[in-house]
Amino acid sequence: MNLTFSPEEQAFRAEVCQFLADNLPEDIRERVRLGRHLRADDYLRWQTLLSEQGWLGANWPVEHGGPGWGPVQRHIFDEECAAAHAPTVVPFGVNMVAPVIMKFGTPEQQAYYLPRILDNRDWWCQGYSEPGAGSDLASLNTRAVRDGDHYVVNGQKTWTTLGQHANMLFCLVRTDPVAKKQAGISFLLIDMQTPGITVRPIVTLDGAHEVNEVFLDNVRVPVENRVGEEGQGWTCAKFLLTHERTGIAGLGHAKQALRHLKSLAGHVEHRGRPLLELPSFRQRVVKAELELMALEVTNLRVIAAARGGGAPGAESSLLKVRGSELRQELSELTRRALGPAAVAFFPDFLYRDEPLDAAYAERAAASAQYFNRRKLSIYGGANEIQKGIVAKTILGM
Amino acid sequence: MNLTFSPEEQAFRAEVCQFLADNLPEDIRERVRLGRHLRADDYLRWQTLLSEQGWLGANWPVEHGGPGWGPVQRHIFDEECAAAHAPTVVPFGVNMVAPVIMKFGTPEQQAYYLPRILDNRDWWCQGYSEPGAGSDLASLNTRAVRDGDHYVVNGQKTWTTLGQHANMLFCLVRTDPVAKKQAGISFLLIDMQTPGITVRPIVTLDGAHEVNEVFLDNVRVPVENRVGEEGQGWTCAKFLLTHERTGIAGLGHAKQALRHLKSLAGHVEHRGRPLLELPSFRQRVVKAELELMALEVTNLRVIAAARGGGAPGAESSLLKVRGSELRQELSELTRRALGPAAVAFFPDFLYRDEPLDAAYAERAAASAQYFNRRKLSIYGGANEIQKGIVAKTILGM
Amino acid sequence: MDFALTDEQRMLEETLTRLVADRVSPEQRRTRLQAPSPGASSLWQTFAELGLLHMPFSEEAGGLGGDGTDLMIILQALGRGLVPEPYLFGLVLPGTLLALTGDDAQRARWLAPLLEGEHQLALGWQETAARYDAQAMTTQARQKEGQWHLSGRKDLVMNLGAAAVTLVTAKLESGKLGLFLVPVATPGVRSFTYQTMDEQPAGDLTLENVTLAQEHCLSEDVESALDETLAIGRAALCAQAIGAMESACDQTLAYLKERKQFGVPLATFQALQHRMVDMHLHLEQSRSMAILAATSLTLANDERDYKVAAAKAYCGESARFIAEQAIQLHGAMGMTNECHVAAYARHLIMFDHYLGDSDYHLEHVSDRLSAA
Amino acid sequence: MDFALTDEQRMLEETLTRLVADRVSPEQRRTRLQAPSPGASSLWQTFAELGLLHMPFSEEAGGLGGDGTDLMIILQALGRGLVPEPYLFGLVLPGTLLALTGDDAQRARWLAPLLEGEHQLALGWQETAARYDAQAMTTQARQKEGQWHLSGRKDLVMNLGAAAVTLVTAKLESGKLGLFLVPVATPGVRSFTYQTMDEQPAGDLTLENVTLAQEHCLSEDVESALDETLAIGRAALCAQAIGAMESACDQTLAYLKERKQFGVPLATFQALQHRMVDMHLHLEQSRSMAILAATSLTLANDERDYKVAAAKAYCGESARFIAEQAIQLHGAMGMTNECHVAAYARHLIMFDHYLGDSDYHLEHVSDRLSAA
Repeated sequence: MNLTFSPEEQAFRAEVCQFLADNLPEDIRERVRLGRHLRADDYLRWQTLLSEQGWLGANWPVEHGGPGWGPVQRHIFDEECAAAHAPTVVPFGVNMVAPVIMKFGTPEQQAYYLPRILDNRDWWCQGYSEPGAGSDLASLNTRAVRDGDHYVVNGQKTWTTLGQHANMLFCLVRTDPVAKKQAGISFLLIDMQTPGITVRPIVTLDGAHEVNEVFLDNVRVPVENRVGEEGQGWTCAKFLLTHERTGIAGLGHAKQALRHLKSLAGHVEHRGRPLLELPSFRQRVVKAELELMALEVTNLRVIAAARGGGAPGAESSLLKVRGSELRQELSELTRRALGPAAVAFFPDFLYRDEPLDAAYAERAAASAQYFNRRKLSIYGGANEIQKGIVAKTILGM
Repeated sequence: MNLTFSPEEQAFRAEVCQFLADNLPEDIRERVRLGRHLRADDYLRWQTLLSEQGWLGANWPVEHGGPGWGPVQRHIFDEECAAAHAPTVVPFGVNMVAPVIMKFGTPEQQAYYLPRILDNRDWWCQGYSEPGAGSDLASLNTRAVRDGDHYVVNGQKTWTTLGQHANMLFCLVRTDPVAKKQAGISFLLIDMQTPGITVRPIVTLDGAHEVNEVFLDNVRVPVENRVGEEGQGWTCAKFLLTHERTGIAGLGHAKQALRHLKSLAGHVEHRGRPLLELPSFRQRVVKAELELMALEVTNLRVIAAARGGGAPGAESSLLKVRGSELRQELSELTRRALGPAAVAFFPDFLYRDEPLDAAYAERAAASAQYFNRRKLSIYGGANEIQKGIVAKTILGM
Repeated sequence: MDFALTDEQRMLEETLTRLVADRVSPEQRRTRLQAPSPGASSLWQTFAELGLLHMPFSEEAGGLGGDGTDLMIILQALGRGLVPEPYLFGLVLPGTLLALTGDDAQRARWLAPLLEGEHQLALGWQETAARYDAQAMTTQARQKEGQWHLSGRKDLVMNLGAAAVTLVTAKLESGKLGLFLVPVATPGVRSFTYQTMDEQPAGDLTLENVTLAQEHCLSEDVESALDETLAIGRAALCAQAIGAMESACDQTLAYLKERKQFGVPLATFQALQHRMVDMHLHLEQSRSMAILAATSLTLANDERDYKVAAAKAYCGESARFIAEQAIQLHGAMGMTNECHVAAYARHLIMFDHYLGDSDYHLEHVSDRLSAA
Repeated sequence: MDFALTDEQRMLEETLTRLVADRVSPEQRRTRLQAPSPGASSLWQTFAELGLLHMPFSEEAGGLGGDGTDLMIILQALGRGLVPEPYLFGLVLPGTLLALTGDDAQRARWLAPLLEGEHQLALGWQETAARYDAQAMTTQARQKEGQWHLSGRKDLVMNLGAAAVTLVTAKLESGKLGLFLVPVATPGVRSFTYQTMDEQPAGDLTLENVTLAQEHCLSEDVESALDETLAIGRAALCAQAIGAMESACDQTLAYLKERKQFGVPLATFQALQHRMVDMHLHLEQSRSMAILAATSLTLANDERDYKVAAAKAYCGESARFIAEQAIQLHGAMGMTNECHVAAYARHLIMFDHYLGDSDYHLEHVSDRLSAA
């Protein structure tokens, strides 16, 4: 066994660093560093640069325009992007609907949608969750009734991240109301301009508008926008949820957060000494450091298995649980490190374009991010659900 | 509100301290202090002294020979006994079967058994648990079949603490095999000399012989030894289990354990300084200190409610859960404080009468006690069961 | 040993509970926060009418002489409803310190109207660089020709925008800490106000060679009075947090009973039951610590400060546990502002940042850990 | 980056797993512990025949040159079966230190027979008063007229009773740490042997002006070699603990599936499922740390020691969690000696006390915490 990266992998890391240094726009980097929300245009500028470099479809196969990276390279790429304060690529197109279209879509769908994703012409959002069907996707209620060569869709989706910027929605709908729970579901691609679609913001407890409700009222969707067969939606959904989850631990983000925390606690003072020397605080930082070390090796183990062709199964639940706990703990320590200053809240600076004095700006995001990170143990299958998966599939309970 | 003890209560505390200083035999105090098992005779000597003082039936009413103490006095008494390294009174007679006999027994049973308990003529043990019926008492299998003026008892009891010294056994038996689970149970008092009773030791993971299995093979028990009506055993059992649980947090023991820990960690050295100054260790001691402060006030709250005549209900589950967790944590810290010395194990000193050099003797018990304390979260209704009780009875879940 | 409330205290609790229920429903609270009116609210006027503004002050200072238990009852009720009134930061803290340090004239000018609800105050005791240490101030006050000159800054001054005058601590040439009354409109004073993460008004105060007349000096050695004031404030904050924890637990329990997943109520899932029980255990243990703090205010200073620090540290950690679990058990709903529990979670998390966090107070306890 | 085992390593793992299953069933283990035979066991002879005793030593020292991964495979298998043979304390630790410090004659006399299974050794590096610090020794060695004179004591010397010779550290007049070979029968040497809480042989060694010939001195500055030896030992201990954690988890899971309460298997209770998952998560994260330690043995000393300390601290805490939960989930059964899991729990708890506990190693990491 050997845990060091090969010379090729190290060269790749250097290449990524160089690209980031040369290309990431300074204003975007600064917004990410300060924890401010990105504007739609910020995402587009960055994703266009990645697209031009051929790196946007990081996990796409070469034949569809991907760079042909393996999991180790994707891991390195994610890590360096987080370290450089690059924006996270909006995943709904490139990482979520694209693999589904590649796997289940018709050649026409592939030829039409995939290039539009890769050059950022379409901004996708997801219609999975519904009110009343949180981690229990199979009980969804949005109905699609066939009417000639269209489906007429009625229902409501929720937790639609960045839906306010999207022009395309992929959507699970019930096409057969009598079939057993998971059998009657189909997977539709919906143009957000279609009449009958309303997007309503949800403000989260950190004061942010990141997610939305999407109401569908007699929305007519061409039958050719269905991916896979009618009733095969659950297969698509499961594929999407289990596909490519080696990055689920959020390791790059955790590493960056720990670096930031150590730097912050190294110069914030407590009784004339760096806070990092206060034993009770230092102890928690050390524990986080150890947890990160362990999580990184675990992540590499899962990646190594994936590189060998094995799809990471329930192990990704492990990464999800421990990764989210670690990132939440880091957000907690960062907030605490700021002491009394953490209570001030500047939503207009964080979420809109208002300026703020530098001294305030540097610490403005900590508490909001602490609250925002609560979502990590809830979305994508709450940690309680993940534990149920491990109990069932790994432990056979 | 006011959390200080009244002058009367303080005077009572002084009286208890004086009694302990004057009467607790030094050799017994030393055995308790070093964590050695007491011999049967040690228990008897101490309980005889208490009996002569009129303090053995601490929670007995005056008419049966008790001192007429309220819950605050019992709390003070327990605390000072633990601080003085007095043995814990063997509870099965005086605190368990006696209240049942007082409540459900005939005048004849009361007249015969209660004095024998109060002057230590009888040593009682309990026959509640059975193999296969841990926290689920209602599923017990020991059968008692009526034969004239006797019951013939067959079955097996387990976890019978100090049963090796006992001459009397109180026992739940199934007298009606067809009645619903809890309905067919009766409560019998059994002389351990009766033919057909075999006591087999169980050695626990700390190497100790504290509990036993009791086999009952055609044991003939006079019908007059039944407490309460036939089939009323479950009522007796429930009464016994919920009676007088204000001491369940083991606060006196926890206080003594924390004192011992602080003293130990104050003179054990780590890199030339007291271990108590090692931040990671000190932090845990401080947390234990806080938990103990909180638990003490919670315990006083429950006692105050009991003093007002209210019986502590599910609140005692709270005391049980947090009290056992705290005592386990203290046993863990004590073991850790000893460092490498904690691995040495001297069962012949701890459990039998072999001597040991003082330097070894002082630290001999720590690891064994750590393992022994694991039982605190298991017996008397495992902590998981306690949480279920709170969920059901307090939270209505 | 006595945990019972007096008849008056029971009445106080009932009155307040009813008042909060009537006047601070989640909707009323939201409306009030979205359109803050200048000046005292009608609820504050009701507080004044009920004598609540007199309660926490000694009779000698014109108050009703309420003790730690009275204060606990009030703050707990306010915490339960997350009442958006600056009872603690605009009344109790600055008022107590003013009562402890002011002379008759100063009390008449500033304290009496406070108790009548005619104005509110603020206390500037913090500077960001000092974290939670009330002594390590860099704001300076120098006496020259019968006047005081102050320079420096005070951060996180709660209720700053609504205060007629702010009590400000500053280092004197003697090395001691002095206390000054700084009216809003004094030349050289700038204030930058904002809301806190838990929707309370606050602000930072910059003092550039601010000149104050002699009668604006409340004390030239305020350490002991400030310690006493902060101890009272910390005990009161713990009580407020207990109220908020109760509500967060209640709301979470109600949600678990109502909300179904996989066809059955969430409350039937054992793992969630046990989590809910853990929240309850944290609440009850914290309640004990809040009682300990409230009943320790009359003890000798060292013992008072030890127990109050222990309580604040303990409640700070419990508050976080309960807040995080309340969000988690509400699932995605708990992440939304629409869900009332979100506001409680924000307060319970921010609670730890007010008047010293659990690290700060644990250090206090740790430094004084007794051998026995 | 490569987590795959070589073909040889896979074979080693299979061989050992089969051997442990055949020869160290719970009953066989109990029998062996109840009647310890003097001299090497037949299992130890088998180890010798399989080359296992040669594996962890360099080819230059007469060994097979196994690396950290080989050592991990062996110790993990031994840990899984809780094999009562002193592979680590009687072979790896003293043998490695002997190989690093001994000259040809010393190796020929003491190391070669060790590798052949002809005798065993012990390493006395600890003194109770020094806790886990290998440097702060009070045992003294003084050179006089061509001979060495040792006085002091060594505590918790694992495998003391079975060792032909014990390697003992002592402070020299130079202030450096020296290393000496102390045969059992040397005048002035007294040993007091006992069993550890997890059923391993150990003892304390008292040295009263023990006179040793020059050739009994292995090193007059052993610090670096001792650090390397302890790093190897700690990585090996972690691997052994991983094996024991695996078994404890397996046994607990099997128990939950088999045992019924209220008419259904315990494994159907959600709270217990989640606890079992937590045990599994601890195990997998600890496995990662044990791998990290095993693959760090060839790194520069500082990095090696940092990662090994991190792994030992992490595994120590996980081992405790798993041991405690294994007992708890077994209910009262887990409290009894008859239940096999009790022996695993004892080892997993005592594991933390061997070669430095988690506090000790956390301090090492904490002192060296990097800024980035």
